[in-house]
Amino acid sequence: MFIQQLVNGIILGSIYSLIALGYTMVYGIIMLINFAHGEIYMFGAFAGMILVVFYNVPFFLAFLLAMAFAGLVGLTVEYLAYRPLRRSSRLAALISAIGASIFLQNLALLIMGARPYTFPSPFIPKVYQTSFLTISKLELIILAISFLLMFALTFFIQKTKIGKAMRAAAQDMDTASLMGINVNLIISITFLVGSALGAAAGVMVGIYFRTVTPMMGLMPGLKGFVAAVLGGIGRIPGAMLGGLLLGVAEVMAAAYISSQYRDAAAFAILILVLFFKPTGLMGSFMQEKV
Amino acid sequence: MKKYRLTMFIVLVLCMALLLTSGCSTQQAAPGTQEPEEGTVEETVDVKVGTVGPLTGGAATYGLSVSNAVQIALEEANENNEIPGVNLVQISEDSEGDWSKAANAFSKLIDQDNVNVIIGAVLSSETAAGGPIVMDGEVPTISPTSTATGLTEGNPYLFRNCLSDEVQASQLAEYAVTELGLKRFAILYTNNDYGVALKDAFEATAKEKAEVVAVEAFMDGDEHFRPQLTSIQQKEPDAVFVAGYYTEAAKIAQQAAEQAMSIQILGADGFYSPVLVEIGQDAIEGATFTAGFFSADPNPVVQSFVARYTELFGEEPDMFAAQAYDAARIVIEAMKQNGTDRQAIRDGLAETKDFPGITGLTSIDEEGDTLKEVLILKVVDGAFQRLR
Amino acid sequence: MLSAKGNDRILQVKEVTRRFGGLKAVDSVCLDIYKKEIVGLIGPNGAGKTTLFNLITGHYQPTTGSLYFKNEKIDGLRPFTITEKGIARTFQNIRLFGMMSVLENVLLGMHVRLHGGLASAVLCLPREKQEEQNAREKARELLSFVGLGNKEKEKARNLAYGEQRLLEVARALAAEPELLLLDEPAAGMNPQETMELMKLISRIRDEMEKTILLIEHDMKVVMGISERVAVLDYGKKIADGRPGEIQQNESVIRAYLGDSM
Amino acid sequence: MISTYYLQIIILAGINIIMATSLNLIVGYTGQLSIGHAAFMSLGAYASAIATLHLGFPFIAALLFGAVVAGLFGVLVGIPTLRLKGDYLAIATLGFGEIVRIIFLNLQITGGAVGLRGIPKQTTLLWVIAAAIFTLFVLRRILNSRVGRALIAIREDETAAESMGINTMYFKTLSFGVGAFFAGFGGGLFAHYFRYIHPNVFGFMRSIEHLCMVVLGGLGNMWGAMLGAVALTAIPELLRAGAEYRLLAYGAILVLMMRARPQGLLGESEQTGGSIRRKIRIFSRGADTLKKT
Repeated sequence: MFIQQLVNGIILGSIYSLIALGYTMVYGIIMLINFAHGEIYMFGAFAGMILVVFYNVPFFLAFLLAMAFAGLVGLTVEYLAYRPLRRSSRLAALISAIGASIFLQNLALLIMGARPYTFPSPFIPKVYQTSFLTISKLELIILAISFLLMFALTFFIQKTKIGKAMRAAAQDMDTASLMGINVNLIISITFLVGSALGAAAGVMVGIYFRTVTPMMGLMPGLKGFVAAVLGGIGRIPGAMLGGLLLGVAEVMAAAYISSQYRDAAAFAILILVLFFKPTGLMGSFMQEKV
Repeated sequence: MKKYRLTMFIVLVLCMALLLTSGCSTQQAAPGTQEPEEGTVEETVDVKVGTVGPLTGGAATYGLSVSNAVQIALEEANENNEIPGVNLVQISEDSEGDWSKAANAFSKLIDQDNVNVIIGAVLSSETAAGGPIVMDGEVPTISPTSTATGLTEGNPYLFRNCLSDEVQASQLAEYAVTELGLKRFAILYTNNDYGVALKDAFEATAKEKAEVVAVEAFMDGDEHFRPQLTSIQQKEPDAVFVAGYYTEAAKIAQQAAEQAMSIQILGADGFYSPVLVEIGQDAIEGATFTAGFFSADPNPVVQSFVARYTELFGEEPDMFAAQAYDAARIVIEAMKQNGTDRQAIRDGLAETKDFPGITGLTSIDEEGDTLKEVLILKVVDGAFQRLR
Repeated sequence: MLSAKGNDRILQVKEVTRRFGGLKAVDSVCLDIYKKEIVGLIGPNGAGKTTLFNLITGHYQPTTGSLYFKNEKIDGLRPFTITEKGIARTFQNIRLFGMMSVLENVLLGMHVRLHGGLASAVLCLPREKQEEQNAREKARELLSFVGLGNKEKEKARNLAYGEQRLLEVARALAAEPELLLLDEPAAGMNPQETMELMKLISRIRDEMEKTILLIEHDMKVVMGISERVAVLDYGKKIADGRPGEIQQNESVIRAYLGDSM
Repeated sequence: MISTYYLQIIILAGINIIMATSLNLIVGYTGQLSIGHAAFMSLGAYASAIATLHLGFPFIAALLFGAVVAGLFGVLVGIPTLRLKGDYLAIATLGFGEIVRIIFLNLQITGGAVGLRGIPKQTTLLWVIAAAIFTLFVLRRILNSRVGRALIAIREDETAAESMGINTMYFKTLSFGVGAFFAGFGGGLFAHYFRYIHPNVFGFMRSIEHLCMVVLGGLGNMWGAMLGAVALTAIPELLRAGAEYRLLAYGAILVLMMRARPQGLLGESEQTGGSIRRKIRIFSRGADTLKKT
């Protein structure tokens, strides 16, 4: 049962990781908690569902199109709600992000209605069973896609020119712009990529849990944010680790402590980790400059 | 000093705005009432019926069902001129699923809109917050869906029209043991008043006659039930009683299938929605649950309601809609019998006896609670079939 | 003689080392400071001067070694405790409370010498009022002492640069320290302002009887007012003596002109 | 005679003024980002309700009891979490808030998921006005004292504050405790107005709403926090006319208001401060290099 629960946690955690990546990438560059990320995740899930169910688009194509669509939504939000506030206090931008989140959520509610939509799994259901572990084909695919996307992102950030520019901008935006990096473009790309990853998570959650609703972004959005902080916000490997850890912690709390206190236990672990590592698991230790 | 003046100015402007806009409240006349029937010369009086429920937020789907069903009931009454000289007007207020906002909505309906009767609220917490307000305002209120124990006690203005959690859960437990021959039960409940009441009642009855091997909880709106299901699977029960609503039930069934767990699923009236089968698909096949409403019921009233609802809103009504429709019908009946002022409606509601609703024969007891018969339904080939 | 000197010693830095990773920012430095001295601390950029300040004021903890203030061990104490004991400082990169008024900045410097707490504030005790009034008067005196008498209501961030440096000095003095640490007080000042600052520093020592340790790059200032100068290079103390001696010291000259010679 | 509905909105605005000004002490004046204010409100609400229902406290005593319980929790939570900075503190307080909510959802004495019913209605407009004035008076006294100066100094520059001899941990915890105390006070008024409490309105969205009030009004400005509280209480009610477009408009209004006045309605622009500081840093760096060569 322990191994089964561990695997349950890892699958849930891999989804949290994907959401957390969107938060952490944006945070790394403009120090903003992109509160609307959960809604972008929801938009991605809707886009995927509509393409598959109403237009019969093949699943993987729909998956990519949903990522692209959510990327564009992310860009728009950045342009309308965050860019005008880039030179303002961070809290002003945070409130603007909250406003954007409420707006997007209710926009989806108006357009799509409140009743949950079914997002049928595109794969033939199949379950693999061993004596200690049961896992379905769908879950294996979700795990594979999550890790594939995480590796692709790592490659993108580490090896490509744009990725290097992103890292430079994250280090010091002014210097980066002096070095001839178009900072606005880099921020846009960050939102594009982060939002696309959010949409990927949204589509996968859609098929995993079979439903898409306008409210689906709220809790996963919060959990993704928590995961990002847990790992050390602004740090990409941190987001991956934080997501996995949060998923496993939640599942273990439900399994071995009490399912009533599932989320409470997850948050308690978060606070405990922060108590010992005040900047998250992989956050750099900051020596205060005096 | 300048800052101070600016502050006062803005505060003043806001107050003015508040006063101005509250003058023009949102009265949407139910369609179908715009043109009075030909030949009727007599003046009609508008009687306002308020509804309160979540139209936005996570519980919006339930609130919208209620608001939609009430709209149909009022339209029908207006079309058929059921209460001569009276035109029923619906005023629908949003609670966001937040009971303090629901309390604001109740106050607004009572004081600003001057409604004669309120149908709502939807969530038990909302109705609990509204209870004292409608009692102070002496406005009869009937909740179509709030099942929390004792909600209407000691409040002569608060009624409800829903199955009692205790009754349906204990009847289901009994049926499961005697008719279905199940012996080992697990309970998976949503941690809100609805789920907790069902769990307590089911556990009590099931323990007398059989065994309850596992009790697990989840939160409203959760999507991931694998850890709970894994724990339950370990205990090898014959059946799992899911005390929650249809979306969650369908997901639980799907995720149980995901881990090769074939188990009898039991549930309560919260299961009743076409969404259950849409999302649950094969996994929900065979699930057995209690309900107050059954859309395949040959009763013509049921059929005409289902047809009209589906035509207007593009989906089949769920349990919330059915109960709200009945609640509105009971209100209309009370108006017909007693008159349309607040006190008359209250007395009419209190006297409701054997009302033939789409959710069965309904009587209201002295505490304002409903007595109804409980149906037992089963999912067979993606449709609901009546077992009892 | 020795014991007399021991009693006079206000600060003792004993074999203090501070590492940052592999780097020894301060490397077994010993330094004694005696009452009413003005001691200059010089060295090339990155020599560890500010780090030594931060070690004295408790912002950093020494990796090894210890610090004594009036024969009392102070390493391991938090900065606010050290301030309370009587060491105050200014910052190289001015750290005023920009949104607050000049007067409030000085009142903040007085924080440790005032006693008003939550209860007395809420209850408007007369004692609190009296204390606050006295504090304001004293703060105004200090402001005129450093030459900012007419600026008390302005926001600190709106002061001219040289004035901000002076305000930092006034704020540090407000804590009634026995030892005052000044981190590049003349940086960014014009020659006129620098002259006045030198006078001010002397007056602080003579009239207020403070002991002063200052970091300064401007050799005119250091050599002009210090009675003793200590030189740091790569974290090590390479010289300690009267200004005249230091100017002749070969290793100091080498440190400043670099190994390129 | 004012209608019950208006009275209710005014009372809620009054309670929100208490919530927003007390949060302003923590966020606006001390500079510590907290997203858990609703948790302290719920602690005060439940503690005072239980004091009234089970211990037979008179109203004023129940209110103070709730406030003290919330304040104590503020201190207890503050001690471990206030070491954290910025967003890490924010998320820790958010986590604490969720933990409190879930515990209340599962406890017997709080009515669990059913909520607590039958609290007597004792909060009146007069009480709320008196409570708001009391809160503002106390906060103003604190801010104009040595304690308040220390809090603002911590916001401006924590390291420099510590150098002034300010025990930053002590004062941050104090600020957190006082803020929580008044949040609990507001919670007690809330419970005794609605006569019913359920944990679900004390979730993180409520804390965020409080934060919006403070930022919208202008950080570190008590008039601003009051204005923000009144505005964000009134706007959703005004928007009731907008029916299903209500929250859509609410979200848009938040974005537009921040775009129009990023420093908040009554906040002071921080632009100049930042640029001066940056100039100084460049300047002193320049001076260094000049002398070195």
